[in-house]
Amino acid sequence: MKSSSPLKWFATREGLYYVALAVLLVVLLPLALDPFRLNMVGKYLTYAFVAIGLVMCWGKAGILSLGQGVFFGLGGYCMAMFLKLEASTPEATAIQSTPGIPDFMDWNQLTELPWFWEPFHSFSFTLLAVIGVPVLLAFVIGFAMFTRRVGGVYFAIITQAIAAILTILIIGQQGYTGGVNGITDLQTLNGWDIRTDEARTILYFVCVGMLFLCLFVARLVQNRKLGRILVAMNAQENRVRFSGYDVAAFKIFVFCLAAAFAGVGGAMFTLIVGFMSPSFIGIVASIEMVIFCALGGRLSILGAVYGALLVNAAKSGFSESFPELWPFAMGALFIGVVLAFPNGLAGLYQTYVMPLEDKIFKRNKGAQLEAKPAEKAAEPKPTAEKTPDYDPMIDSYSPEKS
Amino acid sequence: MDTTDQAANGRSFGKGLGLKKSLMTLAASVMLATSAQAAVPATAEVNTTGLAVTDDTVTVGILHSITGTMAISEIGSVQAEKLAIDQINASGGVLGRQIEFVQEDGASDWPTFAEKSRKLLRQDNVAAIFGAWTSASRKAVLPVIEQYNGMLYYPTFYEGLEQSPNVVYTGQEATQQILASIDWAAETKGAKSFYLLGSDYIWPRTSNKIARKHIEDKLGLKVSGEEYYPLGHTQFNSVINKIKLRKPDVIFASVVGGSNVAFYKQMKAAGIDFTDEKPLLLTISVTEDEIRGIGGENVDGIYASMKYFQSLDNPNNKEFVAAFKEAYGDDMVIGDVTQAAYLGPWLWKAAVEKAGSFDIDKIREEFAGIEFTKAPEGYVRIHENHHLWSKTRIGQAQPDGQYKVVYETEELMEPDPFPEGYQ
Amino acid sequence: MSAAKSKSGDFLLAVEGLTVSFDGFKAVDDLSFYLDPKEIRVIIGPNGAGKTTVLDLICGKTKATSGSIKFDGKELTKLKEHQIVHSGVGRKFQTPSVFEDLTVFENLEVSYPKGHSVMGALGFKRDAEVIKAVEEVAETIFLTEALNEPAASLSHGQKQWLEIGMLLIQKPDLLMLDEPVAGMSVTERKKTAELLRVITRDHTVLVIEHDMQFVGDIADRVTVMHQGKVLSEGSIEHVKSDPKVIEVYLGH
Amino acid sequence: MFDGYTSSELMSIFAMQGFAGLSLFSVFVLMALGLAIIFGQMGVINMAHGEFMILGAYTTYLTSGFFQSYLPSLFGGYFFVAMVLAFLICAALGAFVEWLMIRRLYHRPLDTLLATWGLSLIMQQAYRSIFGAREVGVDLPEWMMGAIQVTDLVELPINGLFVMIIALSIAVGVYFLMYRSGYGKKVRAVVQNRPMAEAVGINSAGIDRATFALGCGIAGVAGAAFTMIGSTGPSSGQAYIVDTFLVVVFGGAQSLIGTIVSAFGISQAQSTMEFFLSGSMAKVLTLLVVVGILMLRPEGLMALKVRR
Repeated sequence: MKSSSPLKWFATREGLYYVALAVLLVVLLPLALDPFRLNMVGKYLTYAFVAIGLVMCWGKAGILSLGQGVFFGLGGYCMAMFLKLEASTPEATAIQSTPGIPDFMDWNQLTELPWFWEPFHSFSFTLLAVIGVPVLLAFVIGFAMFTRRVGGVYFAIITQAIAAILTILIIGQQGYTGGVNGITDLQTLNGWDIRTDEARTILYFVCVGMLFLCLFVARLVQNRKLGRILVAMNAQENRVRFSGYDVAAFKIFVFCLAAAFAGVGGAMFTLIVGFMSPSFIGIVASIEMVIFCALGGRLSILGAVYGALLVNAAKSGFSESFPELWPFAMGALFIGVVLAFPNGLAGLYQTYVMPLEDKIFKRNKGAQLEAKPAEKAAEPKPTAEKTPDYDPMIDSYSPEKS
Repeated sequence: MDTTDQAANGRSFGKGLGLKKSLMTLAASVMLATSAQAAVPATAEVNTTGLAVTDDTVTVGILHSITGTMAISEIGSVQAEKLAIDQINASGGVLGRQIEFVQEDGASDWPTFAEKSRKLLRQDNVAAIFGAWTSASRKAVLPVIEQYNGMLYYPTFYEGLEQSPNVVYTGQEATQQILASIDWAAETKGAKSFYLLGSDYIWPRTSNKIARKHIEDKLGLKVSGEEYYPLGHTQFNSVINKIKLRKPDVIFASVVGGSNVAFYKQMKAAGIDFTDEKPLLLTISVTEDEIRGIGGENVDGIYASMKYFQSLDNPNNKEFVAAFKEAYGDDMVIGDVTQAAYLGPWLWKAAVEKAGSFDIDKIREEFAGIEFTKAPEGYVRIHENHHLWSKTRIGQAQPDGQYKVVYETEELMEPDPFPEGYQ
Repeated sequence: MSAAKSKSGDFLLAVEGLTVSFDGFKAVDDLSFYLDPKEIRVIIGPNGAGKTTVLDLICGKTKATSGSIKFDGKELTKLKEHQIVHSGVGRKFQTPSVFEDLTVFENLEVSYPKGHSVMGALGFKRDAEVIKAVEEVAETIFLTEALNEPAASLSHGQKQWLEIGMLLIQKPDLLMLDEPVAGMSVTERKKTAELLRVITRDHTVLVIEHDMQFVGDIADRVTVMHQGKVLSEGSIEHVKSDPKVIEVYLGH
Repeated sequence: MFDGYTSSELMSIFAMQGFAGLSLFSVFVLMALGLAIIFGQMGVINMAHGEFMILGAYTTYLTSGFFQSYLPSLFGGYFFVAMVLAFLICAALGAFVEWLMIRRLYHRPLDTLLATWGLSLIMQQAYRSIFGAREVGVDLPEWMMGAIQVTDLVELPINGLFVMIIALSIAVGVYFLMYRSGYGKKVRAVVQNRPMAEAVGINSAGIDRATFALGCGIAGVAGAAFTMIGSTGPSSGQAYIVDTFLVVVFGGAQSLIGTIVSAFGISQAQSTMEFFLSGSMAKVLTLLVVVGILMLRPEGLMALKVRR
């Protein structure tokens, strides 16, 4: 129904939630914050990409990956490799014994660019790789695991191990990767200096744009039958299987989707922060990404965005004022979000704020009432995200009937 | 200049310092009062680039990790930098201006370092930044510092391969630390074969690369093995066996962090007694700070190559150690990096006063040849390449966790961040 | 539908020498039986006889240790679950397993044999054809009124029917029902029996059931299982009078 | 790489290398046993396992301090006291944690995993606040230092042997507890059929708590043992995470034997590769192989084939 009449959709309750987020990110924050702070918000947003992926993958389909940092990192490194090559022109690196290759390669006695760096001279290839590389890895992992029915804790632990492996590899192979320092001193994107305030502000808006793109992709998936299958799979895997679905294929798909989102996020991260290093790939980084999703509400793609924003904002807030408290707060957050409010902010919003809204919405949207009984407290923002499933006015079913 | 000279300088400086704090501050205030009317140059002259300089204050930034995994290592540097600033203020400040500092937490997270350095330069307009510890954090702030033309005073001994017009490296670069120590091992200990062992990241790898070149090409000796273990690795039995197999004369170790503890404990347990020096263990990564965690009895007898040891026997150092302990408690230990961090503010002061201005560009002109005669390590001078001329010492670890200095280079070692023939 | 099996005039389902063992314990032991098209076959037997395991084996939930399952000429033991479903075998579980937080309509729609690939599911549109199919099935399973109810709000019996409906909409040639009337009220049982008769007009059905009276109502032939083996097979009267069966199952 | 060595030298080197593998094995066993018990019983991975180990290590540190200042005469034996204390303290904390969070999270293993991760963060920071960020040096009694000279080349580190003995005795103890004791029967009953176990009057909640406590207690002893060979700092526990989890998962759930076997396999693989390759690569290869095998055989080495 979105495609049929987009304007009508923006007037719906769900539409308004998206508009609200857009206003916050595109208008309020840029007005309220100086470039320095805005840039930090941009950085937080890059994590929101990962969180959205986790909502689809963990919240909906019940696949918990503790290795999302891997995909985030791969996306980021792809972008970083392109920028680094652009920064290491023969002129800029004249002092090196081998001009024209990244400085860290020179220090490690590499006399020519490794083969796998070559393609990253091309921007279009880089853009492809930013999504392609993470998705490819995700596919390999997913295929190996899901066709063999690996899930739950096993999957979590294995993805975590993969994060560990990749970190050790990158740090160890510093001649090819920049090692523990990562790929630093990135300056221009196709000749455009990304370090100026203007550039940073522009990049922020690009990031917001990409974010909404991912949001709508995620939303499309969740509102189609595909989304229903994912949720159904989580609850009744066998029933889905014996309704004739290849469960593994669906899991692989959603895992790859999450990887793709993470990859885009990583690339934006590199552009906004100006470098990439292994510390964003490892176990700790990866598991922190899960909390962004959990806090926002593991079933709510919009919640994920707020989750990522809040946790990171809190993190830098704490580390500025009382650093030693931050780990306690973070730990409490993990425990609380699991024990006290498993559906995160979205859940709280749905229980406490939603009823107020209902009063407002009653008048103009009678359909909502019809939908109400269908909602259970378990579902965050049901009106926002589930209504299309339940609301006969929206699907083409009841019209046929009448 | 020769050592007696140094000592003399040391003493003359020392008098002011040796006094009780109260007296010092009193003295300082007097000096201020007087200088306030007389010799204080107008702010407009000394600050043409909009730095945070007023008629009686100048603001600098301190940027280290107070939280996270690196906090343990960086805290010493923060203390040293603050101590230096206090002392400078007590002795009249810089160009008659008291130093105020903004401290930011890098939180052991490199992007945070970059952000905070940007904040310090853009919002606080600090006249200098004392900070960064790991190579990763330095690499992260470097583009920012260069973009906004700030000046970073970086305390850690590091791998070299860098020479930024916006950084002063107050620690040693790899060659200074390594070459002398290997020569020493070869000459005085008659070492013929070396086993290179390190944690797996850029500093150990680069250091060992330089070491290998020196051992094989310059000295014509043998490298009997080279090994790297992931950061945080805790099982070293296999490499210990390899060492026993290859029987090197020297184990040249650059293991860091928690791995250190495991490594030395397991070496000791494997029946290797460092005191009888078969093999001799020479490290470039274990300062007095680390020994605290490892336990003195576990490193008894190892040799370390640094430019500074807390036990250095010269008046500058005695006063420095006394002041440091007075400020932060008697159980404090002072490692190489802590001392290097202490040099930062003093070198900056010297440069500013020589340039007669806080402007970064003017200071940069003057760096070459700036000297600091009351450095705890004795005497340092800034080289054209923004690194320090400094002596290299070999210390032997004692059970009490201190080093006994057994050797120091005759001359100051020339810093050479891009050593010819070592890359 | 039935075009498929008319070419192979003989059995729709041929199970031969089927064996599966869990850590040495043989849950199904060299089992063989054959189903004619349109037949209603009931499997009875004491608990632990391996009845459910047989269904698991046929629908691929459990992989056989040895033996073969031929479904109108096609070997099932090598196929994945969803492939088996696509080849026309539907299976209902003992405890009703429906998608609680989807509506009845959506439960049926999800089972509708279209858009089962990932991309298909992404592109799936709810068109008139789907709606028609859903409404027909809803009719058959007495749930027309409940179409927009979430499955969670259905009674136990209704859920059982819904699950049967989810099989029907796949238009399978063989339905396998595991104790369809377990825990149902008397009236519900009657309705279910009637439902099964409707179904069997154009399906073959394999049922596991304990309720002998219900079995009597529906069964063409009965297979009695005991310790993974076939104990007796034939008409309801035949097995009832079989001493072995009385011995181990019906009791005196 | 072996040219220029006499066969006797090589023999002794291989002997010592074998020993190195064995001590790594015993380390893995110590790390993994506690986790395996919890994982087998409740199907949850306790992300704070490493922190419980470090708690044991700190206990040892405090005990040694206490003996040095008050009972220097008995210092030689403090370690055994320390291990007991470590077990008790960690077990107590474990029981408390189980009561506080774990018991509310059965059937939600993934959530338990997140909650325990939160716990690990809190514990780490607590250590940092109490003991400071720097690693603490734990003094060992003299008799634990040094090595036994077998031949002039073959020396066996005493503390290595000691760790081995501890690992062995704990493994045996756990085996008897799990397979020879009434408690063990109950545990397995609950694992296999919770409702039935409850029906026959087993207090399954109590069993869970006891099991979780036991697992944490063993972690504590492991931590105590590791003060002899490893570092004791607020974040030292993190170093063990991946290894430990992989050992357990690789061994297969609900199979202590499996855990032992996988610990043996991984340790041997790692120490052998470490001997022929550089440390980092050995580590990476080991992990890759384990993950690879897990992908081919997800149920782990020793999992039973059951009707699912």
